[in-house]
Amino acid sequence: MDYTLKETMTIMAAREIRNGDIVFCGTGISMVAAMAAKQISAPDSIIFFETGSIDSCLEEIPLAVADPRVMFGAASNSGLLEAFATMQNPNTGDRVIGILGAAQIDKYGNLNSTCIGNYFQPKTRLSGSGGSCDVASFVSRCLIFMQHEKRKFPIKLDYLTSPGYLVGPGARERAGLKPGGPTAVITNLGVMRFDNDTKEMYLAGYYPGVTPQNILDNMEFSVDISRAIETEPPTERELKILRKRVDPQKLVL
Amino acid sequence: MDYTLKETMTIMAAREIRNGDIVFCGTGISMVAAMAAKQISAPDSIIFFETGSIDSCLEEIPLAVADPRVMFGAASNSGLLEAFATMQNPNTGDRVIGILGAAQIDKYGNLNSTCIGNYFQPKTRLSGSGGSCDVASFVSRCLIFMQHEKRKFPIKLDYLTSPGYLVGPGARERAGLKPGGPTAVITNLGVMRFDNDTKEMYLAGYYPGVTPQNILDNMEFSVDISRAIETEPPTERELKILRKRVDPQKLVL
Amino acid sequence: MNTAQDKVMTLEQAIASYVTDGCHISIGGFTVSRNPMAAVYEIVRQRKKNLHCYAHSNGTGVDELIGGGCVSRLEIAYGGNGKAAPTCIRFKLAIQRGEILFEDYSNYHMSLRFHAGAMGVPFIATLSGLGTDILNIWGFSKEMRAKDPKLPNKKAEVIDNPFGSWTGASKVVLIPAINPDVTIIHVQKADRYGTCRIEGLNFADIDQAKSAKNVIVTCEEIVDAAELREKPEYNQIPFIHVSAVVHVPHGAYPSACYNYYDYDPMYLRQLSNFAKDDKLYKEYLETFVHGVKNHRGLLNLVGQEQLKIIAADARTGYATGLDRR
Amino acid sequence: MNTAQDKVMTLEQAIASYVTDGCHISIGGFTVSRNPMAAVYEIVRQRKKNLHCYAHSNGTGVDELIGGGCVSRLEIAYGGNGKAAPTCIRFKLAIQRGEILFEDYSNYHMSLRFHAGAMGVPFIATLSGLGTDILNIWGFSKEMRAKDPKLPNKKAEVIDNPFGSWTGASKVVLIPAINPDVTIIHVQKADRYGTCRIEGLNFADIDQAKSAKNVIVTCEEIVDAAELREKPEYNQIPFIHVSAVVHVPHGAYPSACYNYYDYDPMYLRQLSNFAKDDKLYKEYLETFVHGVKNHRGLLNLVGQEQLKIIAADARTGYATGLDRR
Repeated sequence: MDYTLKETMTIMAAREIRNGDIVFCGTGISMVAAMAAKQISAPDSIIFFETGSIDSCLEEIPLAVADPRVMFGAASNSGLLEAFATMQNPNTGDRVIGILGAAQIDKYGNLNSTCIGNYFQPKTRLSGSGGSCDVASFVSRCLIFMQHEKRKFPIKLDYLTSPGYLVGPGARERAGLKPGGPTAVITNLGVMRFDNDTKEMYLAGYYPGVTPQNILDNMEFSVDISRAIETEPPTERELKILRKRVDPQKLVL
Repeated sequence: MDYTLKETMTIMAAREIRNGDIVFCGTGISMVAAMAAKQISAPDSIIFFETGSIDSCLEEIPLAVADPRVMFGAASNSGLLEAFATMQNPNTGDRVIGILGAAQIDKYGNLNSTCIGNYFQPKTRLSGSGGSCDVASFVSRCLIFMQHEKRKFPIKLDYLTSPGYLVGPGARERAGLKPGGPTAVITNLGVMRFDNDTKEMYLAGYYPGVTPQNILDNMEFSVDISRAIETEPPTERELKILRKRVDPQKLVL
Repeated sequence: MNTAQDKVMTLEQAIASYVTDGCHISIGGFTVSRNPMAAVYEIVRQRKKNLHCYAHSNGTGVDELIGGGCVSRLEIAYGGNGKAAPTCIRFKLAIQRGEILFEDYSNYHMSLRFHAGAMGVPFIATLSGLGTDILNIWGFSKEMRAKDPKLPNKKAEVIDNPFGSWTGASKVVLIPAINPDVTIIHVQKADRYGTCRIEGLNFADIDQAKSAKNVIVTCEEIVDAAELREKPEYNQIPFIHVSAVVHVPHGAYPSACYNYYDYDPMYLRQLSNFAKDDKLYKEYLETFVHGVKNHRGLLNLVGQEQLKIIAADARTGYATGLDRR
Repeated sequence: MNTAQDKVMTLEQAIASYVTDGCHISIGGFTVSRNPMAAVYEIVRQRKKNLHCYAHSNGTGVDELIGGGCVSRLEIAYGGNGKAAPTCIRFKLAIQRGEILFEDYSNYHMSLRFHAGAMGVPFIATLSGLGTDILNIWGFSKEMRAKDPKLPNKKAEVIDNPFGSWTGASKVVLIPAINPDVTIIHVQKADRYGTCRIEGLNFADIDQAKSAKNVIVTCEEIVDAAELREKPEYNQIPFIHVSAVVHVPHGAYPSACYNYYDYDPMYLRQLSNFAKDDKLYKEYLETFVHGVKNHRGLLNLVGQEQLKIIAADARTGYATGLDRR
């Protein structure tokens, strides 16, 4: 069965979601990944949006976190204040897994979604944090979607919008952040994780047909590839659910 | 037309309420005074409770601020957080007039509703602040109901629960409180106000049949009586509304 | 585990599981309304001890917990309960007799403390209480606080406004968050997973629930999740915060439950009379609390006729014309 | 005057009265939902200038205000708008060209800032942003802040937790309150006095309204106060906060209004195409905004047929099966 890279990325992310997780969703592929996980392997995961909707009944794919589609059939509709508190809250926050994207990521998993170039006279102005900085600050597990391109994996971010492990081991704690930090970076070429001790990114998996060297060629900084294995490709069942039940209109995929 | 002291007190307070005021109400006589004002002279005043009810439709007298009677027909039912924020809020807070009671009041209008005697081994433990400290801290105008007895007008409070003018001119500002402070103290004998410059209590009015000396005899500290005049007794119209429309069951009066 | 599992259990189970001796507890409601009385009486019945109780103005519920001998430490804003008890009687006696440790705050302070706990921050700012003994006099000493990791190290802290005179404030009071071990609330409607819909005022129930490690919800009705999900904006507490759901009709009695029943002025008046006398109060507890198996038993003693008298009118949500003198 | 007076007026009047050149403004809604677009277009039409705009993720509304030349200063968390504009185009261009002063926060920061403003405190605490450039890099300089009494003296302040390690926090971020001169929200239902009922998500509308000096409410329907008062717990904003009520059916168009209509993917896509080109965008403004008398005029250009396509389905609250590619 043929599949696209976007489908692979979606399924790689969906596999990280466990039953019982409260899944913080952004727009686009992160939403599709969360919806796929719920249909495939984590039926009791709870999709939740920064706009205040908890466990929505997603009959159609929302194209924004404020899309009226997230309001239908939810357990509760409130607002931003309640949504972010759910993540900062000591009891519920620990159960949240965030899914984020960015324009740049560094080796410690810090993200830039604010600007390329100088902040005041940027070459490209991006959308900004939205809830990204908040999620990255609060939750104990985070998945990050990236496109593997050199400029997107720079040695130094143009702007640090959302905290990963900051400057390495112990840095989150020294800054006053909650423990946590990114769990996995899912790209169009493979899956990267972070070393328990050094907090540096390493290559955990590469997709069939991709080599670790392909991946290194698409990053400014270098990462350990010694632990990398070929990832299990999307199964027929996963793909079928994704295509038939999650995004039949191909709005995202 | 005959009337009771409680009726006089209620009407004295009601006369202080202006059209457009947002009236913070406690239980008992303060609630009746606010209801009377709305019926008599300030139809567009808004009765509001610390429990979160705004502009309730009070078909029966509530006997507590959480009485289900305050929930009926309101413009909005929320909770404590929203209610107190309405008073701390710079835009709405200035339009709130609070009505409070206490076990003790000093010459600067500070209130004690916590204990008689030592805090840790009190002779009499009272209910405590409730929202009284909050109201007294936030709002620009406050009416206080008291019974005129020596021990209730002491030189020094056993416990300062709710701030009046603290230790005198400028003290609220120095403490960091919002400007404001008590407007009038309405007792079973007369009405006291606070001097603009000294912030000390003075006798503004005494009820028909009461002399300023009667009043002084019922206070530990002394107040200026030079500005005191006899108050206008309750009118027939005021009493009729009070009896027929506000408290026909005589639950409070 | 607070996922979308069925959390319905008996009140006995819920109290036995989540209310442990010495735990930090808060209960919902306000004076005469929506106190989780069935749960309170079950706590007394199970003879729980040394509870550390957080209250704003929790009326009869807190007073019965104190009277029942369950409370050793109390943080409170208001110990009064309407006409029947301008000052709650067992609360008053317990303090006058030195039987419990206590700490005073204001109602806004307590609401903000739950709010900070629900938000996951150590404190929240207010301008309430500056210059008062609420800030000056600490019921729990610095030493006691230093020794107990479940207490903040300070009752409150006054700081200069770090933003100059922004919003006109020169100083602000910071008050510490509360995160109870367990919060118990009584609501009109809940589904089996714990999503709640509160009718009428919510008081501080929402933040009390969200700030707690475990939440027990007692409710008048268990309804289909699908029914609540037709209007998600009216469900104030989503199931992710809830540990146990218990179906207890009249579970707030003798306090009121808006749209279901009024408070019972007769019961509350009698209770106040009993509470004033140690012997009578002991007998009352033995008859009405320990003497019955559960809340149904207490309601049977009260009688159907009395429950009919306090039944809520459909238009107003309370018992219109109820004799409350 | 925010008493219980009749506050219904025309949109022209409301904008002329409460949105003044240079004023500090916030608008409700979030990306594709419930932006007060009719009010936004009226502001552009009245050629208001130098607005200081506070936004979390206010999508099309803020982008059109910027594109319309009304904004000189912007505090914002997110300038994106769903599929049609992952980064809002006029926002992006204005910053890249140095046309506006701007300051970045996160969505929670902005929500908390309105919350603090509504509560009347100078700041509120969070753990969000520690170690990031959101705290390190200030868009508005210390000097600019010192000179302008309508700005807090600092973007944010990091302090050690004054309560030791209470709630596990060693440090906290304090972020300053916002009190806009005017907030404009679009709601489903309001009464003539300003009491509002929002259906679906409320986003940050409630605190945005309560923190503001003046509030303009545009609404799909003006309903009897008595109707709203049947369920006061569902009315999130009581009339005491509101200055003006304006009846504008489809007042959120082209953004969505839950239970009434969906966002218009076609309009938003076209708008994005126009926005990318200065000349096309100018023509667009001249036709769709300045070229019409009011929102009805814009809706006429769009046509009844298109409005029918985006009409909300009664069960789901949105236009099921709408072509959104």
